[in-house]
Amino acid sequence: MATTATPQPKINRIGLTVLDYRGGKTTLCAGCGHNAISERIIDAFYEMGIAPERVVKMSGIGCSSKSPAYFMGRSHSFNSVHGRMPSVTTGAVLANSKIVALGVSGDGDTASIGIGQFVHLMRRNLPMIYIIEDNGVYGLTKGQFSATADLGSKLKTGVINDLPPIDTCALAIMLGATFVGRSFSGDKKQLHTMLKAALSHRGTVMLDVISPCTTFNDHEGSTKSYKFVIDHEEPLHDLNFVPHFNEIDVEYDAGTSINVTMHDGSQLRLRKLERDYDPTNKTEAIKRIMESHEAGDVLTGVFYLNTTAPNFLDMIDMTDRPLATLPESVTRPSRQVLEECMEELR
Amino acid sequence: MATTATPQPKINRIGLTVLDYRGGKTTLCAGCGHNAISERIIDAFYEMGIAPERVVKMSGIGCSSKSPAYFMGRSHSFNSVHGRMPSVTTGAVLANSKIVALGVSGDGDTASIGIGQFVHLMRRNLPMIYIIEDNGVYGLTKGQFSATADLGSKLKTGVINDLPPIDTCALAIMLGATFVGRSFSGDKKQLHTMLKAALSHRGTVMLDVISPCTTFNDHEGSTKSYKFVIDHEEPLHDLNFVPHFNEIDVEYDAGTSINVTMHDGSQLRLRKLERDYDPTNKTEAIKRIMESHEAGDVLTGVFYLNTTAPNFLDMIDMTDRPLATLPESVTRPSRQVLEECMEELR
Amino acid sequence: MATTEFAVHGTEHDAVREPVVNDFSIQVATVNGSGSQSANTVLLRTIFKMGVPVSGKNMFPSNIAGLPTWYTIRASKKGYIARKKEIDFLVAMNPETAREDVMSLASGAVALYDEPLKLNELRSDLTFYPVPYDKITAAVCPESKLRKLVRNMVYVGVVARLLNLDMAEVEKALRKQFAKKVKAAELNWNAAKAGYDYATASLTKADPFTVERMDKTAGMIIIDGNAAAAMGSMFAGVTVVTWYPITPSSSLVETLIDYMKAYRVGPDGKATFAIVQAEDELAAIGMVLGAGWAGARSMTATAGPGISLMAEFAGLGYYVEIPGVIWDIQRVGPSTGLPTRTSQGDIAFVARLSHGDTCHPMLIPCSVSECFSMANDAFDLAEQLQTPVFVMSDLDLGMNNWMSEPFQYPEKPQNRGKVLTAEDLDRLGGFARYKDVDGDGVGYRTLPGTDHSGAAWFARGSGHNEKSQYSERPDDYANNMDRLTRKFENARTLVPQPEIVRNDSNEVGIIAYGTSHHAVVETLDQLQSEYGVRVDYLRLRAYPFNREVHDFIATHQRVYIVDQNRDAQMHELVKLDIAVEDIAKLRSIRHYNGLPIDARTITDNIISQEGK
Amino acid sequence: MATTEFAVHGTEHDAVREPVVNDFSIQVATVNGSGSQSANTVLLRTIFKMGVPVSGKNMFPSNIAGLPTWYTIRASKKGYIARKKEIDFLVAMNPETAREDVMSLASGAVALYDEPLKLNELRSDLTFYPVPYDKITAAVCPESKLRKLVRNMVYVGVVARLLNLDMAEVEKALRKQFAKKVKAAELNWNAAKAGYDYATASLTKADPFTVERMDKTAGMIIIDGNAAAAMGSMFAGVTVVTWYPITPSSSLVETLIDYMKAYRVGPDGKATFAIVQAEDELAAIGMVLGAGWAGARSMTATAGPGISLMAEFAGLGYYVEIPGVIWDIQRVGPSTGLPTRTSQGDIAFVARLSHGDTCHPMLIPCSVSECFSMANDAFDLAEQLQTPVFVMSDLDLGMNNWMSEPFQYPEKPQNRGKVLTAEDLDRLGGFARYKDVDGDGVGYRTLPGTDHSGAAWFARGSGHNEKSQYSERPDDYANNMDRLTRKFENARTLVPQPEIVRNDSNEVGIIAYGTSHHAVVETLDQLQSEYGVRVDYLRLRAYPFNREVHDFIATHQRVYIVDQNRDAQMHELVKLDIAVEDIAKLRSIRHYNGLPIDARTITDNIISQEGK
Ligand SMILES: Cc1ncc(C[n+]2csc(CCOP(=O)(O)OP(=O)(O)O)c2C)c(N)n1
Ligand SMILES: Cc1ncc(C[n+]2csc(CCOP(=O)(O)OP(=O)(O)O)c2C)c(N)n1
Ligand code: SF4
Ligand code: SF4
Ligand SMILES: [Mg+2]
Ligand SMILES: [Mg+2]
Repeated sequence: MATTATPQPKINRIGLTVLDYRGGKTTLCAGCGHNAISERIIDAFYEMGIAPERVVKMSGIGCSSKSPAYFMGRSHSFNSVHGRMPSVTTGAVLANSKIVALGVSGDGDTASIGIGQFVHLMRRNLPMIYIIEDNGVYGLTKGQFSATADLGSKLKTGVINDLPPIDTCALAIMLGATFVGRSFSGDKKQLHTMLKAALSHRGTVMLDVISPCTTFNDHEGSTKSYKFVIDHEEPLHDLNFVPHFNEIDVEYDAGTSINVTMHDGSQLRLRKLERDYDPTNKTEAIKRIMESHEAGDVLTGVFYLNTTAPNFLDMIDMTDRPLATLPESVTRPSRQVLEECMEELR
Repeated sequence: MATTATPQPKINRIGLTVLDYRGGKTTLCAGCGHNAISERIIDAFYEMGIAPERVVKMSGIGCSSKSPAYFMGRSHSFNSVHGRMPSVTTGAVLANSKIVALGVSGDGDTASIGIGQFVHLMRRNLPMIYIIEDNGVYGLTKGQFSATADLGSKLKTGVINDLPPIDTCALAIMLGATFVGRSFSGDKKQLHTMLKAALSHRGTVMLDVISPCTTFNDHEGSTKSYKFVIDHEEPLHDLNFVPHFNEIDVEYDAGTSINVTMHDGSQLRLRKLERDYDPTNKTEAIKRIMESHEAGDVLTGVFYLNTTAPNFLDMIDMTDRPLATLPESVTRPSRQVLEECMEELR
Repeated sequence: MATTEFAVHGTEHDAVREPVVNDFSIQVATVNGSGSQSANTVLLRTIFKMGVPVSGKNMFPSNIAGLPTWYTIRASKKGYIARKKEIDFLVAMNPETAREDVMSLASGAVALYDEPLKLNELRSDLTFYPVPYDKITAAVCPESKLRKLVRNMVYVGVVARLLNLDMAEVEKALRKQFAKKVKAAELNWNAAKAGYDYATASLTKADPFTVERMDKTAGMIIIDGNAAAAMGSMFAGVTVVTWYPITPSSSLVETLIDYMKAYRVGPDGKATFAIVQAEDELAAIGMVLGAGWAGARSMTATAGPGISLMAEFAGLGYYVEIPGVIWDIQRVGPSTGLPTRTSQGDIAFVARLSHGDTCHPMLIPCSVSECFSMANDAFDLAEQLQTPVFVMSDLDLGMNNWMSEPFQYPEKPQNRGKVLTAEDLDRLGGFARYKDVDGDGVGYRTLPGTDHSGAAWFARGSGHNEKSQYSERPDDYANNMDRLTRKFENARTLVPQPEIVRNDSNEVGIIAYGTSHHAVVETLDQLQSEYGVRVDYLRLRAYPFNREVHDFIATHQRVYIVDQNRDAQMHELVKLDIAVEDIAKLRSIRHYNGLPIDARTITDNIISQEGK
Repeated sequence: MATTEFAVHGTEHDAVREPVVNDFSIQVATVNGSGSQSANTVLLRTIFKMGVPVSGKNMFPSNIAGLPTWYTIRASKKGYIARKKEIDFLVAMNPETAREDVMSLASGAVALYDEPLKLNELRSDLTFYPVPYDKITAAVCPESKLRKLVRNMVYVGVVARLLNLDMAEVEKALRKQFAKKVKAAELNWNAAKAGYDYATASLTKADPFTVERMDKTAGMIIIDGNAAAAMGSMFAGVTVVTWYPITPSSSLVETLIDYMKAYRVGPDGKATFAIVQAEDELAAIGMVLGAGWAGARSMTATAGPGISLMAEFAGLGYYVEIPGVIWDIQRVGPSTGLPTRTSQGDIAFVARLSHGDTCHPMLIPCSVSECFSMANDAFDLAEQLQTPVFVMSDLDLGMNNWMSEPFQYPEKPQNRGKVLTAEDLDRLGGFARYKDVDGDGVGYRTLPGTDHSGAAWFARGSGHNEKSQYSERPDDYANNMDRLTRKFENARTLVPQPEIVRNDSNEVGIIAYGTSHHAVVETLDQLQSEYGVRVDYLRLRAYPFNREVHDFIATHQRVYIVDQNRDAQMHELVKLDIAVEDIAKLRSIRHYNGLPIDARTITDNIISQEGK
């Protein structure tokens, strides 16, 4: 605590400053989209007043997966193996359902080696936030195509991708995730809003964030370059978020906006831009995404939101207390139980 | 060749009898849907006059994956490891692009452990036929739910499935497979027709065939039982197939039918039943499948067909000759080439 | 029949036919899916309840129904419960294998057969008993659909009569078997009685085998190893269980689910555990590590193929130092090997599972009661050492029924290892995750969610310093690796210590582990009674080995190591670990055909190597 | 600096400063992504082209840009190309590590530094040369954006002047480096000249290190091991290549793609190969097996984590008996270990990769020329033995540049193994896939697509008889396993035989493999020249071992086995394989901090174990 007369730093609702949400110095390349995403994460967690001690940062392998070292140093973090962050996170959330799990993955980590665990995580609707820092290439292994690379996208070496991309958002919606959106590391406001809303959701939040790799995929001919995304971004709607602990502000017009009440009482408002869009309709969401591919747009926004589906913890009907710290008196049945079991076997 | 006067057995266009397409005696349970599928495979290959020597039967692990031992004994076969048949098949097809690859998998083999390889196989549109013998459970390990089990489906033990099913057809279409359909082991004509059409396609054919497990998933409460499927099957259209080597017959009405010309010149005819359906429209196909889930129907038929997309062999621009048997003169560059390479490095 | 390695030669039975009491083996040859498992269990329980030591082993195929299956029951007044190589009493229910089943019997054995098959014409040196199953079954079971199942209970009745089993015990066993299915129980009991009556009326006892009441099983239980492991895991306080079905491990978790639902749901109706069927074994172990990292007692169970898929994560667990328990119910070779046959084939692979320099502790139960107790040991050890611990069971132990003394309630409180709470951190003012504060190679950890601003540490592989900060420094790396070596050295004294079964000569010793134990104790007697050779015996219960193992070898001239695998895997691990001057003492005995090892094989092998 | 294990103590440099010609090491300390790799290559090539034996090693971090990186160049008139532990000449370009870099130099060493950093104030026992990089660079490079890159070429010029390098050779090397980028070449050449001129004008040579022309590299090439392996694979006739990117193996396949595109496209413009970037390593090996089964020469390349993921399939390959080549470019431990540092850590794991009883042949190249030739050997062996063959390279060999004699064109035709054609089948009238017709354990196979009604066989794991029919018979299983053992025994004589480098005493021997070789040959000289000890040396080139290895050990009193891993993995494999009476002779030398092993470490270790 500062005792001198210097001006008090700004604090959030749990009394922390934004500095308390910082991490180590980044070792990613200058200009890497992943760094911008780290900044947005810091801001969102700070503004929502999430205690960093309650957060676990989970990742696989890649430049993106290294980034958790560069934000929220007061949170536990697990840099696991390539493509398998979902399972590690599932275990951690089961062990302690009170923690806020934030997974950070790359497009290679998720859509190439990791697509199997991704699919099954989405099906389970495990409460967590899953961010793909999507640059269409393997950054850490120096620029090979990943499975989200668009058809016709070109590598620096001139090689052209001829395999169709996996749209992780369409997939996540189809499979069972309950909060699915796409954003862009360069779209500060949208990403920031989506992250805050994500923190109010209890279920799998899957955010595919286009995050250009300045070193290997930011050139002419790439569809994941800053220039391309800026030129082709098409936001579905304008997003506003009112956290549950703020007074509800006024400017809300039911004619032009949809208001979604999140699990914790926060409000996510989607102001329509071009045409009507109902973010609770799975089939339409997938259709709209597929259309955007055909149009060559980078559609962003919250594609799908379902605040009523049960999440995995609901399904397995588990105690509220963290399993990890249940006392022996709860986890070890009595002698009588053993005797009962023995008798059954005699 | 029979020299006695006994009546000649029927032969196909390459002079083989249906017996030449038989395999070992099945060791699957009586009534298992998989056995019926084996029969349809035998008939289709026989009728299309595919030489069994040109065929490779590929599988993973499971009751379904054992079934290749029970048909076409004159074909090479590879019973590999659980969930990884796609990669083994990819290797085999690359090594010998002249072979006809038939993969047989289970719903566990495909949608649980194998979903990663499934996804990437579909993306590649590798020329092969991929059949899922789909019973919603792991047969060989005695009846646990697989990832295609429907919401609310009940195990014999009373356990209810609360995870959403993976619709392998919707997935395959979204990812890039070019011939996708669903059928039922009990729907003799439809399955037979689809298999013959599949043999005329050059690209990934993905057929999800509901194939009840009489031992572990054929009871009241299961959505993959014979009774349930018979009661809920909703064919998209009536299928007819005219092989390229047959004279084109007449009864074809452009008003009620769609005619698709396959890669080898065969014709697949889809006669509409209820409403119009365009099997070349990806987005509509997925929408229609998702709707059927909501309606609780078992939609069957050819959902999607694309005869123009390049397959994987087209993409990599490989020689027509089987790589496996290219002579050393082709695969080992000359001494001059080595000298050139050396000079470059001096 | 196809489950004995070769036709065995008649020995004892050639002699005068004195009564052979409580010392014989029955083999029921049938096809799987035919419901004979219930009948066989009734036979097993009946003998057990008559106070006679008994064991049962199922040799079943890798399919669901219709392929040859053999079930052997051994009664042994001396308490031998290993597989007996010789079959004394065959119940030939499978027409497909009947010929070979009969042909491979030793002279003097008994064969019960389906009358129309006329197996009696095959040989003249056996005692044959025909049974007209169709006729008997039809009489007691009007519903023809059920006859296939009921048929089996007929042979139970016949065998009961021929072997002098107490029909009251048969009835009890049968009613226990069918529990709440009263109607089925009734039908089956009638069938058993009909078999019994048929035998009474139409068969003349012409063989020496018979059962007499003893009192050697009083208070004992019958259970399979997987169920015992499940129960042990529950009493160990497991909270997170992940799995992917695979024979022969599935029943471990399936039984665990039942137990947990029965005994680990709180008063509020909420589960104090989570059990997840994962999408595959990579996910299963990933979840175990995630949960172990977050502080739960987490486990999974699998078999060889799953172990292979877990390799990368196993290494990560070793380097990040995360507790977790992995049961490997070992079976033969790849998925398309003999997945329903037993083996101890994963020992060497698991010992250093993962690329790079890794090593893992293994616990090796030999009995159902050790399955129970080691479930607890494994969690204590994993949390104490902060590392994945493997429990190496096998199909024979896991899936077969074994009699046992009742299990002991765990007396020691759970050892949750070195975990710092927020209060500890306040007191200490900080911590370094990988610092060897206590000199035992084990650092202190904090759990995610610990409410302290200094609690967090960054979990990653070996690229870190003592404070778990990113480091590529050669010295940080080497120091950390050396600490891990120290930790593993330390594990030697923490793992369950070997059982020294006998140690009173200085000449010949046997070292065995797991299910081989039961054959070895019988071998000890065979060697003594048949050859007058007295041999010592140490049973390994864990890896790494401790000093008692070294001493045992050091104090003997020749030591036979028994492996149920081709490559003498434990023999190799021992060889790598002991003093050089002792290596020459080692001999290897290997058994690897998918069947549980038997005493005769070991005895013969030792005698031949001993040059006797 | 952080890449030496500890500060080395001044030895030779303390003495009178006689000129040290063609015998020193340069270390350039920089950050990755700064473009210094080009500058370092120019330095390396210049020395090489002056006829002086040279080697270069890059110690780089596991990220893309901005972290400390060290590049060492060693010039050695005696031809030593292992890493030299002591640094003689430091080019300190990285302000972040500069202090530590300078502090860890031996007394008498040289440090070139950026003038404003005033590193000269740190110590008085070094020769310091200040270079005002900013000033010099600004003068030759008006475009400020490019200065960061060009700066590196300035030190090349300074070093050239100080070490007496031929600027004509510098220019040639530089222009080769920038090949078609003429403008960049010009700019860089100006920078080099500016550095040279600055040194001429402002620095006074005060150290003894200098280069003089020799003729020891005439006709030789410079290449990294991965490129050599790629080239070798192409000449071996590979047709199917699958991969998943992973350091340090990616460049093997990426180079192979370039070569194949250049030389393996037919006159019709069609590729005579398929290269597939798989979705992961499970798929990569699955494709290799599928292709190998179908008859192609198929391969993949990976590193430790990929090897772990390949475990299940590796076992399947062993049991189904499918050829395939897997390159393991070994690196340090898990993905979050030190993935950009070298190691020989996968030896023990790969030797028996997969659950169950499995064993795999490994080829172990020590040089770029062996990377080339063993690529061919591996295919011949895999097809001959019908089994997956692993080639165990490492990061040091794979990713660093090595000088070499030019590669030899493969003289022997491809050995495609025992494959039956339709004509063979006609002639033979049939075949049994797994019958040991020739007594070498290897059966005959047919390829899918063979136009013969009797060609088909059913590929599955170990659950089959000789005819590849489904079988669970104990005897079928055991017989098959025994044949596989015979086959592996047979492999001993088929794998590349060891190189007996020296064998003229009967006292002390060294056994090493892979990249340790280069340190060991230097150690031989150190032992002789410094201690008067003459030591023999055998270099392993493959596993399983053959009789020469056994004989070498048998004929020596003490044998040191050198491993670049913590757990003495090769030492263990040898120990398990040799005659018991020879085991006591084995000693172990381990090196495991992520840096390539150096001669001094080995020499010191031997001397201390020898008690001298
Ligand atoms: C099993 C395994 N295979 C391969 C690798 C090598 N590898 C490290 S990062 C990476 C790709 C990362 O790509 P992505 O997830 O898109 O992250 P980015 O670096 O682009 O942020 C790969 C293939 C590995 N660490 N482990
Ligand atoms: C790696 C691995 N894990 C688990 C198993 C065990 N296993 C064998 S078959 C099977 C499931 C098969 O289910 P499915 O693919 O639906 O086939 P079905 O038997 O229902 O036809 C499993 C889990 C295995 N063989 N390998
Ligand atoms: S390589 Fe690409 S993804 Fe990796 S840190 Fe650099 S810019 Fe970011
Ligand atoms: S268990 Fe089910 S899937 Fe397997 S063979 Fe029997 S009926 Fe078919
Ligand atoms: Mg990426
Ligand atoms: Mg199934």
